[in-house]
Amino acid sequence: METKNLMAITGAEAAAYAMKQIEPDVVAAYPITPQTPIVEYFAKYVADGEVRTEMIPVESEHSAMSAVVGAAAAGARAMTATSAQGLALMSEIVYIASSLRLPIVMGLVNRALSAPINIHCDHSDAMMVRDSGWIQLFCEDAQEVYDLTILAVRLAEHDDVRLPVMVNQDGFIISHGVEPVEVLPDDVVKKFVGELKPIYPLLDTDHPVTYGALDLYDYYFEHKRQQIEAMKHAYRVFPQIAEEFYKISGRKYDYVEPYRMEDAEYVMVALGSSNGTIKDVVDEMRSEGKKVGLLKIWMFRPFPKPEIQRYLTARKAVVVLDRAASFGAEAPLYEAVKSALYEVAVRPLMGSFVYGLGGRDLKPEHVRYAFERAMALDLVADREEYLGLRE
Amino acid sequence: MAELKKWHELPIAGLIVEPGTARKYRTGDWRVKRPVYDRSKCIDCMFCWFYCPDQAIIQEKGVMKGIDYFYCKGCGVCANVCPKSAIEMRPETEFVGKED
Amino acid sequence: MPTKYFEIRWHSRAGQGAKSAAQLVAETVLDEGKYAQAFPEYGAERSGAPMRAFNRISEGKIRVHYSVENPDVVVVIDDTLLSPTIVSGLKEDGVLIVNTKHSFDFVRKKTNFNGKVCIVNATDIALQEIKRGVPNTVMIGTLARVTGLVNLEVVEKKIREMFERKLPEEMIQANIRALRRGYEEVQCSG
Amino acid sequence: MPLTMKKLAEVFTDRETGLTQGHRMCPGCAAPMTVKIVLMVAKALGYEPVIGFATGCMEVSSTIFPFTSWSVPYIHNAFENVAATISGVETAYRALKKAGKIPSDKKYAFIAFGGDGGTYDIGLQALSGALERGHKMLYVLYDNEGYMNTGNQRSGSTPPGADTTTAPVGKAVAGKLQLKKNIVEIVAAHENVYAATVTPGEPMDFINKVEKALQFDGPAFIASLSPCVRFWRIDENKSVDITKLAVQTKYWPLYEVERGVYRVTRKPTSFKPVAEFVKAQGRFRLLLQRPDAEQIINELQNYVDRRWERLLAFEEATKDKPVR
Repeated sequence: METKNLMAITGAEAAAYAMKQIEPDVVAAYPITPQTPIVEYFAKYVADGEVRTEMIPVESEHSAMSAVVGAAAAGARAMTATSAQGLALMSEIVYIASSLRLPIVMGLVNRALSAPINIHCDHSDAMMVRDSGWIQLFCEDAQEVYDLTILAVRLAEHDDVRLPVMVNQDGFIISHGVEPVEVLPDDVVKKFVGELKPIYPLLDTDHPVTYGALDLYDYYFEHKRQQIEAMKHAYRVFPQIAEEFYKISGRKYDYVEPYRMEDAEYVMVALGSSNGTIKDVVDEMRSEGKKVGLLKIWMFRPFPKPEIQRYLTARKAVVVLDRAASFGAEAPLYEAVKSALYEVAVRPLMGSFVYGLGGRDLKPEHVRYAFERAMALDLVADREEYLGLRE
Repeated sequence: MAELKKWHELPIAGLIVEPGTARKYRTGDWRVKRPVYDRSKCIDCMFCWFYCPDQAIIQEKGVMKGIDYFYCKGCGVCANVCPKSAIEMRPETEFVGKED
Repeated sequence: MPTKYFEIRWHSRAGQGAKSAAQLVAETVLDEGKYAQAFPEYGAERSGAPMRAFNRISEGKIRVHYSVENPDVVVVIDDTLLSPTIVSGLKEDGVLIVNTKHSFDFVRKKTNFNGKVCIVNATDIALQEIKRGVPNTVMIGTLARVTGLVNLEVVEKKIREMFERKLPEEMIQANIRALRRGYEEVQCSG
Repeated sequence: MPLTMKKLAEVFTDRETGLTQGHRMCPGCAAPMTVKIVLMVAKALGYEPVIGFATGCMEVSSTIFPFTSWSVPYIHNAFENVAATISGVETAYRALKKAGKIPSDKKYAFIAFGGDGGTYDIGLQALSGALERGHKMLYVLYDNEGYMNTGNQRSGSTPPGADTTTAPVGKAVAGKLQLKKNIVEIVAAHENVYAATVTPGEPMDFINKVEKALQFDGPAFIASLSPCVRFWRIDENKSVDITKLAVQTKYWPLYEVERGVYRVTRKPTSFKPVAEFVKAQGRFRLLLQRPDAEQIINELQNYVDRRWERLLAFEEATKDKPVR
C-alpha cells in the first residue's frame, strides 16, 4: 500500500465519507439520534457539490425507505441510514425492499428500541428485522464501518444476490466516537464499486415492468423461495468480494473473525463494538496462560453456520454475548449459535449472557467474569444471564 | 395460463416483466348482460369507448367498430352513456351456444 | 489493562467545547503517529448542563469501547463543576487540570484531591484573545504542557485546518495565541 | 389544439393506453375510467408515464400475478407510501439524467394513483411530504369514499350518513357523523402546487385539468370522484351518471387551485338539491329510514351551499394573485 490516508473521524462520518466516495444516485434519509450526523455530513457534501447525488429530505423514515425503493426500482443506486425507532417506522418497507430484490445499502446506527425511550446502543433494532431478508453486517469500529459500507454496495448489487444490505454500527460508541480511519482514494473506491447495472429499471419505458404485483398462494411461496436462494448466493459470493476489497485496502473481511482461536478452549461470540474490548481481555487472559479466544461475527445474515460449526466444535465452552433480548425466548445470537452447534460432533458447553441494553457499558471485568464462568464450566445452556445488571 | 412455474423458472421479486399479460385473461365470462350494438343508430361520438372501464369497445380513428366480448363484463355503462340508444343490454342467456 | 492506555476525562458544561477539545486532541495524536479515541457522553442535556468527554491514547491500536473509569488526567473546563466526584477514579499519580482563577487550595478543598493539580485562568485568556469565554483551546495548550502528549506545533496546524473554513484568519491567530498562553501560563503544584 | 374524445380515439386507434384489458375491477367501476383518462391524456401529449400505485382496489385487481394490466412501467410499494415511492422514482430520474444515463429526449410523466384510504388517511403524511418537497409528479386520487377494496369500511373521505361496516348506520348512531375531509384544500395549502377536482362525468373538464397538471412545473394533484358501484349501491351502469349528479348538486364542485389562485371550472346555472344525490344511492338507504334523515340531509345541503359560496369568494379574492 502507498501512503496511508488516516483520518480521525467518528463512525458516522466514516459512513458518510464512504457514501460520498460511493456517490450513489439517490440518498433519502430522515434524521434520528444517533444516525443524524450521517445525514448531516452527507447533506453537507451535497450542498458543497462534492457529490452529484440527489438527496431527498423526506418527512419520515417510512418515506425514506419508500423513496429509496422507488429510486432503486427506477434504476438508481440508492442509500439511506437510520436507527431504532426510525427502523421500526420503516420496517414495513424494509421487508418490501428485500422482497423486491432492490440492492439498497443502509447504515443502521444501532440504538435501543422504546419504551422507555433511550437513545443509546443496543442491537434490538437490528434484531427486529433479522428475518426481513436483508444482509446484515456488524462493525467493530469506525474503520469497519467505512470498509463494509463500500463492500456492501458490491454485495448488494451482485447479479446473483440483489438484496439490500444493512451495515450496523453501535450507536454513540462507534457513531460518535472519534477513531483513526484509513480511507481509500476516491478513484479506488469508485473503481471498486463500479457502475450499478440495473435490472428491470422502471425508467426503461421501452420494457415496461410491473413491480409489486399481488402474489397469492399460487406464486408467493415460489418468490420467497427465490429470496431464500438469494441469501445463499450472498453467503457464497461474500468471500470473493471481500478478497477483492482486500486487494485494494489490505484489510481482510470474512463472515467471522477468529481471534486467538488456535488452541482456545473457552470461546466468546459477539457482535459489534464489544469485540474490541473482548480482544483486550483475551490478550490479558492469554498472558495469564488461559486458553481463551473470541469469534467475532461480521455477517449475521446470512448466518455463517458452517463457520460457527467449524470454529466452535469441540471447544470446552462457548459463551455468547447478546446486546438484545428476545422476550420469551433465547437471545438472538445465542439462539443462532446454539442451533448451529446442534449438528457438530462434539458440542461445547454453552452459556448465554445478555449485556449492554440501552447503552449500558460492557467493561473488561464483565468479559473476564463471563470467561471465568466458562473456565469453571459453570454454564447452563438453558439459563440466560446478564452482565452489568443490578440483580 | 399454462402450468404453474417453479421457483427457479420465474423472474425475481414477483416482477412481471412482460407488459400487459392481463390481456390473456378473459373477463368476458363475468357477463350476465350483453351489449348489442346497432351500427345504424351510431353517430361515433366515442362516449362508449371513452368510458368503457374494460376497454372493450373497438374503434378505429374515431369510428365505432364493435364490442370485444372477450373482455366485456356487461356493466352497461356504454349503453347508458350512448346518446342515441345504439347499444342495448340483452340477457346473456339469449346467446348461449353462440360465438363471441 | 488500563496501563496500556493514557486516558483523559474532560468535564465541562455543554457548549464549552469539551467534545471539540477531545476530538482535537485525538486528531493531533493521530497526526503524530499514535492512536487515539475521543468520545463524548450523550444524554439529553442542553447547553449549560455538566457533560463529560473522553480521550484514550496509545502507541498501538485501541480496540476497547467502553467509558474511561480510571483516567490519568482529569481536565475541568469550568471550576463550578469541582467536587469530590469529579476526581473519582483519577489515578493517584494522575493530574487534575482546572480552568480557574482561584488557587490550588481552592481546588483541593473542593475536590479533596491530594495529587498533582495544575491550574490555568483559561476563561480570562479566552476572553482576552478570542473575545469569547470558550476556553477549550486554552485547555488544550495546558494539557500539552502538563502531559507532553501532544505537540504544540501539531495542535496549531490542526486548529488551522479545523477553523480554516469557518473562521477569518485573525480568529485563527487568536485561537493559536490562546493555545500558546494555555501552554505558557499553567501553574502546577509540586 | 385541445384534446377531445375524438382526438383521443384517433391517437389510441393503434396505441395502448397503458392500462390494458383483463383487469378484474368490478363491472362498471369508475376507477379504471379515471386511470385510463389520465394515461390517455399523458400519452397523447407525448409523455412516457411511469406509474406508482397505492394498495387498493385498482392495485390488486390490475396486477394479479402473473397477470398485469399495465403496459407502462408500474410500481406498487405499500398502502401509505405511493407519494414517497414516486418521489424516489422521480428523483432517480433527475439523478440519472444528470449523469447522462437517460436519453434526454424522453419526456416522462411520474404519476401516482391512490384511493381515498391511501390519500386522505394512511397516506396523507407521505403525500404532504412529497408535495412540500416539490417533486415534479402528478398524484391522482380516485375517490370512492371508503375502503372499498376491503369491503366498505369508513374513511376520512366517507360522507356523513353513508353506511359503512366500521361506521354503520344503526339505531343509535346515524353512521359517519363527520364531514368528508377536504383533501383539495389540504393539498392546496402546500402553496406551490396545482390541485384540482375532476370526475369522469365531466370529461372535457377532466381532460383539460390533466393536461394542465402534467404541464405544471411542480407537484400536481387531481381528485377524481370515482364511484364504487358496489358499495355506493348503485346500478353498474350508473357510475358516470352519478358523478354528473354530484356536480349538479354541488356535492362535488369542479375547481382548481394553482399556486393559491382558485378557479371554479364548472358553474351550472341551476343546482339540484343534494338530497337527489343522496337518494340515488343505496349506501344512504338506512339513513333515509331514520327519523333524523331530513335534518342530516339539510345539514349536508347547508354545507355544500356554504362551501360553494366560499369557493366563489376564494375565486374572486385570489384572482391573479398566485402565492409565487
